[in-house]
Amino acid sequence: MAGFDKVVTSYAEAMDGLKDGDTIIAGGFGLCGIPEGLINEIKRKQTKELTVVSNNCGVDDFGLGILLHDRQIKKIIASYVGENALFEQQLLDGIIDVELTPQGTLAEKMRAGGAGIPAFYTATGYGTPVAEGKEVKEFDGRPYILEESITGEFAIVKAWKADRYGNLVFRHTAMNFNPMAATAGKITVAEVEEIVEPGELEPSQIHTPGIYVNRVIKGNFEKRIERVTTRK
Amino acid sequence: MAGFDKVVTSYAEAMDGLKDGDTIIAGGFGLCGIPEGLINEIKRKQTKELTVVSNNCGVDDFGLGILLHDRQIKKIIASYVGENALFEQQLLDGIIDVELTPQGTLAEKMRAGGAGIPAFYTATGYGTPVAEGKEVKEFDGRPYILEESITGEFAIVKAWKADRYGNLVFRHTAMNFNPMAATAGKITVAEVEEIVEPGELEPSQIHTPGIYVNRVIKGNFEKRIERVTTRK
Amino acid sequence: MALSREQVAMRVAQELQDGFYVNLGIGIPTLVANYVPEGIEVMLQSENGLLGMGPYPTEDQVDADMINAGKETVTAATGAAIFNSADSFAMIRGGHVDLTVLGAFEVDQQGNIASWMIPKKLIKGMGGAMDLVAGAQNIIVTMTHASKHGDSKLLEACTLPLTGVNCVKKIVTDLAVLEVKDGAFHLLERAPGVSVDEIISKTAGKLIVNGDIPEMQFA
Amino acid sequence: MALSREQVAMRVAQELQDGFYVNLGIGIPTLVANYVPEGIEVMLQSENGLLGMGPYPTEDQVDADMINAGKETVTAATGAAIFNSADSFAMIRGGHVDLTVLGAFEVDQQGNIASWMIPKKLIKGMGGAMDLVAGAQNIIVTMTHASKHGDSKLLEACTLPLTGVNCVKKIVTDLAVLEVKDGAFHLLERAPGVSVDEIISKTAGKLIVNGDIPEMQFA
Repeated sequence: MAGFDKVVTSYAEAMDGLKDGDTIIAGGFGLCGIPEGLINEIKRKQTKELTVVSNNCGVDDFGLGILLHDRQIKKIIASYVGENALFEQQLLDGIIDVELTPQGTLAEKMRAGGAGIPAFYTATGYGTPVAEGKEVKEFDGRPYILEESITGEFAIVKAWKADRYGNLVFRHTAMNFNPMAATAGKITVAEVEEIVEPGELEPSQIHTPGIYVNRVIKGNFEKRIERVTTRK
Repeated sequence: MAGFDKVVTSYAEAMDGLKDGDTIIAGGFGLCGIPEGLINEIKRKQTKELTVVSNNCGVDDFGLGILLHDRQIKKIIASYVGENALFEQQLLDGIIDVELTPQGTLAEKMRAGGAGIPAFYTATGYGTPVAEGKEVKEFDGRPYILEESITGEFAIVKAWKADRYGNLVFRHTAMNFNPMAATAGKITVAEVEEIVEPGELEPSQIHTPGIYVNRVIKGNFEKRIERVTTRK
Repeated sequence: MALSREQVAMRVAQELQDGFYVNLGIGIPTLVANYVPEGIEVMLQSENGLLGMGPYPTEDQVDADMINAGKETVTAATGAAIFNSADSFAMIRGGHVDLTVLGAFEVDQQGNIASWMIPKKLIKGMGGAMDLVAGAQNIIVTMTHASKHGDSKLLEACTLPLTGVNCVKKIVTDLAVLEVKDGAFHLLERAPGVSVDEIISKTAGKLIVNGDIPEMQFA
Repeated sequence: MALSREQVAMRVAQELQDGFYVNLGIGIPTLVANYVPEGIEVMLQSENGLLGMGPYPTEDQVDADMINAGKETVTAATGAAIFNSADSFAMIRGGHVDLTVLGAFEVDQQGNIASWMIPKKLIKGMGGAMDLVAGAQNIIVTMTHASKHGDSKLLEACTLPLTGVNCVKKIVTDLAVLEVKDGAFHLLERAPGVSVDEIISKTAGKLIVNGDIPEMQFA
């Protein structure tokens, strides 16, 4: 009887079933709150032709950027990809396709995907290149564009604590896109800093209920910082 | 300098500015998690022609139901109004207008109202009376209906704890519609069990950030229970 | 003989699978929780915002802030999560709940369901029922096969205002278990001692009876 | 003389009001936080999911899980709230942020703004800028009045791909403060020692100069 125990002990198991051509929704903002070990496992597996949905694409040697070296990514849906020279090169060379999406629209598309809302209207991007080809409708005299939701075969997220049932709690601003990403995968895998027993997390303080999470793995994190900025 | 101190000390101040014809978005599910004192104040003020948006309309002598006696409510948008004989009578007499809305659609309409999303598609209600007059669109071969968001002049919510900045934490299932209602009011008033100092609430465990809350008042709650059901 | 309410709940409980997230409606569906088969774990979702609903509280445990979608006092099971109603219906609408069990006034052979309104008689509202039938992966309806007056509730087309369309997959009545597919009711099992003829006579919609129909088994 | 970056920030800071929730973009807008007038409290929103952004951390306080929208390490102010990015942009899109200050490549007399893309040169992405300009109650753009080559950045119509339309209300450049309304730039103030003629010569779009234009005041 497996019941609701979502814990797996190997990265191979965590990413089992991922195949060429899949769409992966990834949590994280820049290098903050990213599922480092799951990304490494995707590189190890050499899965190709991936569509990646993530706010950013890491840097050249860390985060999702490491999937660029072997041309594993076919397309990325992101809001900002400016930290990655290799990415820019592959874009210019036509190896990779990018769908630039406003950050708030991207977050909402993931949430909508998980929430069974196929599309929503937003003023964001109206009158800009983002609106091209999209339906426009006025509400109260203001024009809005129709944005469709996003789901994927896999979602990979990074959390602080998980219990065995897959309930997740995020730490500080490492929360970012992770809760929405977690809802939008057919299979959602959470890489976490600590696994606790059911009952240890206060029910009303859980950020992601376990119903969204299929697998939980305890990871080791480098937690690289992009811009260490300090005061005296 | 008022800064961000949202605390008010009288109910009159808490509901100041409410006027005939306003729309009020109210948190609560049944009698659970309702802003009892704010509702009493609306009765005291005798504000009329109100549109009330709430999952339920209380019972005859408690919760929003007390606004029926003096015919203060012109219209209610709710998912379930079956606990209230006076309500049914006023409905049959044509004194009150009701827009029955599926519970999940209602919650999402409030959230959308607060989130600047004027409308969204949902499969809920397709093919039923709820869909009458609404736009239908297919996504992936399935038909969905377009539902518009809801906002109001006032939102009234009940929280467990608030700090002076208006950050709110809800207790157990008394959370229900309160967080969404809080986002959808031009003026949002929170009636709470306890007021704490800023910094006492853990930032990532705040359910409603203070940006949504204009006024906070400490209330005294009867917390009536509709159906006490126990085991031995 | 027609099943009791408890027996209907017992039969529905046989449909539960280990690891299922389940939403149980008011009435007979609520009783299903009492008959979860041994060796199986399910987690109950209550649409007001609770995943992992526990048993009713003892008198000492009663808490006004801890209720279920039926507005009854409940407890949270170990490992429960509590969230707001928008998040709760995101879960439901997004298809994350594996099974919904709910009652109905009528079901028809297209899988349409009417469960919330009887014009001029009962206008209480749909609550979360429309969201649940639009969102759940799998829907089982429990009801009596026919009304007290003997009128079938399994129709060619529902006569009452609908709750949802093309959504009911399975029906467990006091007389039978039926599957709904391809525009017809398919008889799967009959209640102990109930004849196929009785079921045929009480089913107004198109009914497919294929081969021998076994009796329901209760452990 | 043209203002320094710090002086532009100081002038923008004069627009802050007590109790304002403010989102500050990268670059000069970030500096505005250093010049909040005395007796006024504002709360800074960082769109990755932080309301109540504090100062940069000391070396001991640096935490990889605590960053701002510019991916810099930061701290949370007392009374801060942290939330996910969907909730953060709900706040922005829903118009709950009182003021957004951001940089731009170009602004035009219709209040359109181009700030995220230079075709074939710079294609990094718009990040949260499109959401911010669509959602904030009030938008102030900071930029140099003209490029290094002397080309005006205040145009009749933007030439670069837009970030948003009809949204910019006020502009603070190194030379002037201008309001955007009724299809024109309205000159409100000039930098100390900068002549109205210089501003006219460096403004390509329609510029309204009404009466005497005062110099900016710095305390």
